[in-house]
Amino acid sequence: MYNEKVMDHFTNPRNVGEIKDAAGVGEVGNAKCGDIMRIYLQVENDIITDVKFKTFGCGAAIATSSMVTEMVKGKKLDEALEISNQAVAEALGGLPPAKMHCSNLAADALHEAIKDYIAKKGK
Amino acid sequence: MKRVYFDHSATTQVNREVAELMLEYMTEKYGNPSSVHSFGREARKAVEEARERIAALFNAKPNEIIFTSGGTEADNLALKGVALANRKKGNHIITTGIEHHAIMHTCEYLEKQGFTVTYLPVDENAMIRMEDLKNAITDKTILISIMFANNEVGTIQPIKEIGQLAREKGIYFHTDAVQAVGSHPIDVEELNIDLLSLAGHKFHASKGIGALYVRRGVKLEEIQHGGAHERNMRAGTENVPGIVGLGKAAELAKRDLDKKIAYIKGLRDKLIAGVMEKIPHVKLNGHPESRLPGNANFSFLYIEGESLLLNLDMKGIAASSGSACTSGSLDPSHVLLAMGLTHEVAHGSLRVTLGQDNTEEEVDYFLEVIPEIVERLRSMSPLYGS
Amino acid sequence: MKRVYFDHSATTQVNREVAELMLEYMTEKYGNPSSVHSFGREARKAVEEARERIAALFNAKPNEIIFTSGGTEADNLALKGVALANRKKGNHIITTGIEHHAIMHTCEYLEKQGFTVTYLPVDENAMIRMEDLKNAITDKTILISIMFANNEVGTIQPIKEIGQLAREKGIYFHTDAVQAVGSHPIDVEELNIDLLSLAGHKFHASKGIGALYVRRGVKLEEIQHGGAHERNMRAGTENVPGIVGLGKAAELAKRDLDKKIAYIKGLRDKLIAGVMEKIPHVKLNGHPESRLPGNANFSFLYIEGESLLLNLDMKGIAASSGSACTSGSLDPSHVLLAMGLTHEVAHGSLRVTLGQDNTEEEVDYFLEVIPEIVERLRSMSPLYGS
Ligand SMILES: Cc1ncc(COP(=O)(O)O)c(C=O)c1O
Ligand SMILES: Cc1ncc(COP(=O)(O)O)c(C=O)c1O
Ligand code: FES
Ligand code: FES
Repeated sequence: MYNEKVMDHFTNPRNVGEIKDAAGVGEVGNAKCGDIMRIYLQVENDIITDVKFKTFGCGAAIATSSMVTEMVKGKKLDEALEISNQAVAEALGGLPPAKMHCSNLAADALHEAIKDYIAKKGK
Repeated sequence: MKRVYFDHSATTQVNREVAELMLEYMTEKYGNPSSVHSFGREARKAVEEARERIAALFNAKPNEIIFTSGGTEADNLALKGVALANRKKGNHIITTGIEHHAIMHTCEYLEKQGFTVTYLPVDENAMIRMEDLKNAITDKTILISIMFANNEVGTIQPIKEIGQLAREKGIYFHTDAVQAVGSHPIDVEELNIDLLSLAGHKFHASKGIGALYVRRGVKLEEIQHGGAHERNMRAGTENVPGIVGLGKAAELAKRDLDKKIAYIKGLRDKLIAGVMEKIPHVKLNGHPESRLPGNANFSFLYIEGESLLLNLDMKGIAASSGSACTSGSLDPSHVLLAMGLTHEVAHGSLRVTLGQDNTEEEVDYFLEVIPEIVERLRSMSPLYGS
Repeated sequence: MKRVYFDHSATTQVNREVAELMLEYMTEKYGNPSSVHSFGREARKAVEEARERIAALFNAKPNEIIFTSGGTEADNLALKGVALANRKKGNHIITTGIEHHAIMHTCEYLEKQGFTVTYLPVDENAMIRMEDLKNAITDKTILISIMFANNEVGTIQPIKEIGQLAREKGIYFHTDAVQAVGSHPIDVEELNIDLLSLAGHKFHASKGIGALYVRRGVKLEEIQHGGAHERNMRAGTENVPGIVGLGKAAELAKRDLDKKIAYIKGLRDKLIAGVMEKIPHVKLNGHPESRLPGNANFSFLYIEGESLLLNLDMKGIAASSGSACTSGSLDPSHVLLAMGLTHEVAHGSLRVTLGQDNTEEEVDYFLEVIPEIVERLRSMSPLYGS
């Protein structure tokens, strides 16, 4: 069902957890569809210095969450904003078609977290 | 790695004796039962003997058995067959909201053909209420189709009361007994069952074979057209190896039923007790007593079923879930939702279904690995501890 | 007693390799392909590999194959599935008067549902005439269903011309290739076939498994409702052992096809020549050249098929007949009648169908015993010598 890379991220997810007093937090999904992803960011000079996630969801949901945290750590915010759900799925070597709709939301959660950071900073 | 099969409601291992008999009817006694020559007669004889064995399993007569390709076809034949043959009497069918897709989607098809279908609700244990059934009956009702035992949560319906009511009202009663046959005693006379579906692969016969019991006198129309097989009720060369294997499996099921039930129930109760003791925030789904002997269905709050399954699979344990994510659909199990579970709780469900080949060591192994898996997934969950 | 099986059009012996593979998927790799765990994945993989093998046998793509319970179900799905899904385009179907009951009775059912069916006549060799087909097409025609090879007399239809015509006119072309698959080369691209039915037990896979090829883009409606199996086109737990065996049989059929055809044809031609030489008043039914390699169909004038069969059976030889008396119906084979045979001549028909497991000795044995049997029955016949 899942390829090796997906299974690797599912089995050994990177950056699981929370960041206390995170600079930005983003959450997407709802329990109805079976996916809730929450991403925490730490930001310095518009660079993502730390990122963590918590996810309620299937193997694909956990793997995409893990993957997106790896992809953005150390990246500039505007670079991170360019990462799409599709890019996350591709970085994982692809996902089963049935999983593309509701599990592949990690980039959205990231974008929400960045927006949250920008909104907080603007205040 | 050790592999533990805890998914007997999905399918079962074919019994060795059954498989070897099938092999014999594939490679040696391979005649077509419609042929008049000795190869044909030997196949015909085997088919008719198997029919007797299947009938004997639930106190039917051999000529009340129609062989099908499985449970789904039996369900399709029962519903469409009765609906089409009795259209003049009425167009109303009563079923439940927790049926297998083979019933549910066939009912939806019949609705498009002009039939009206009532889907009875269930209580929190997945039981229908007799009151609801009584109230649903109209003078247009031609068929009541209520599953014997539920495939997800194992709840066994009040079949005898339903049969009695249906008989009094002169309405045909069909039961999808795919999960019950071979796991629960059934007597179609005592229970007033008019039609009953079964599938071989759920009780150690092969996939690709099933049967529909149709009480003598029930008006049925065939749905697969062609040759005059199965008394014109199901066209197509008989699946002789499948049928012979089904007969053997029925014979074994009948012989071992009481012992099997006691054994599996023992294991299952140990498993449930262990889970409840070791893990917090767990709910047992399904009826506490009136349930299949091998079925345990839990909701582990705050986590999602597929991740749980995959983690168990990595430990060699095969189980199942009512999570949407295992099926590729958007909604979790319609059964769990019908029981009133919220989406989150339904998503975290795990079905463990035991069989006669399971051992106490396997249950111990399960109880050893499950707590840490649940704990790890919960530690990753945004719903837990917040 | 020596037993000689000359009824390969009725069914065939399952190949040993095929049967043993099936055994493995019954007793060891018994998972349900819909399950996410390792047992399920191993079953899923085997099903998809079998799909590739079946597709490769006639140059289709794997996702154009739908597994069914046999030839009859494939025929039902093709006809009803296309008819119901394309009703808006038209309600006219063209078939022939010599189809198998699985097509014939399905067409009759569709006539009751408001479809119009043209049954093309055939010539004395059981061949349709392209002129008749062209003339039958109307702007309401949605489907042409013409069998690849006839099960009684072996005649192979002009499939390529039919396919070409159907393509030009934008009409779907289905062929019931139950008798041809594994006995004749088939390329669905070259022949412009849109749908094709096959049955495993006719080419050394098991009874209870078949398939329908459906060209990508063809509009089809499912006829068996339930789970989302076979891309929603055929509900029901996949018959994994049957499917895996079918894949193996397809692989072997592809590998051995040319050799098999040459071998069987050699035996068959010897048998025909022997019968013609040794017995007077015999007619060979079916096309002299365009016929299945293993098929010989004779009419022995003045005698009746069932008596002939029973006498052969007493000598250990298994064959078949188009006589009414073997089928329990009143009329002899509709195929023989459609070819213009009189009732008497049709009643005296004998079908001998050879397979790859037959030997030259068996043919010799047949040629040794048949003359005296025919002679004895004729001596009892009031039609003979008068
Ligand atoms: C209650 C119930 N009904 C019907 C079916 C359908 O049986 P099958 O998939 O063998 O056609 C199943 C099993 O999947 C079942 O559990
Ligand atoms: C030409 C043809 N079509 C269809 C069928 C039906 O196949 P089955 O009996 O395997 O369902 C047969 C064989 O009986 C056949 O010879
Ligand atoms: S959580 Fe539902 S598909 Fe992934
Ligand atoms: S001759 Fe006896 S049934 Fe036809």
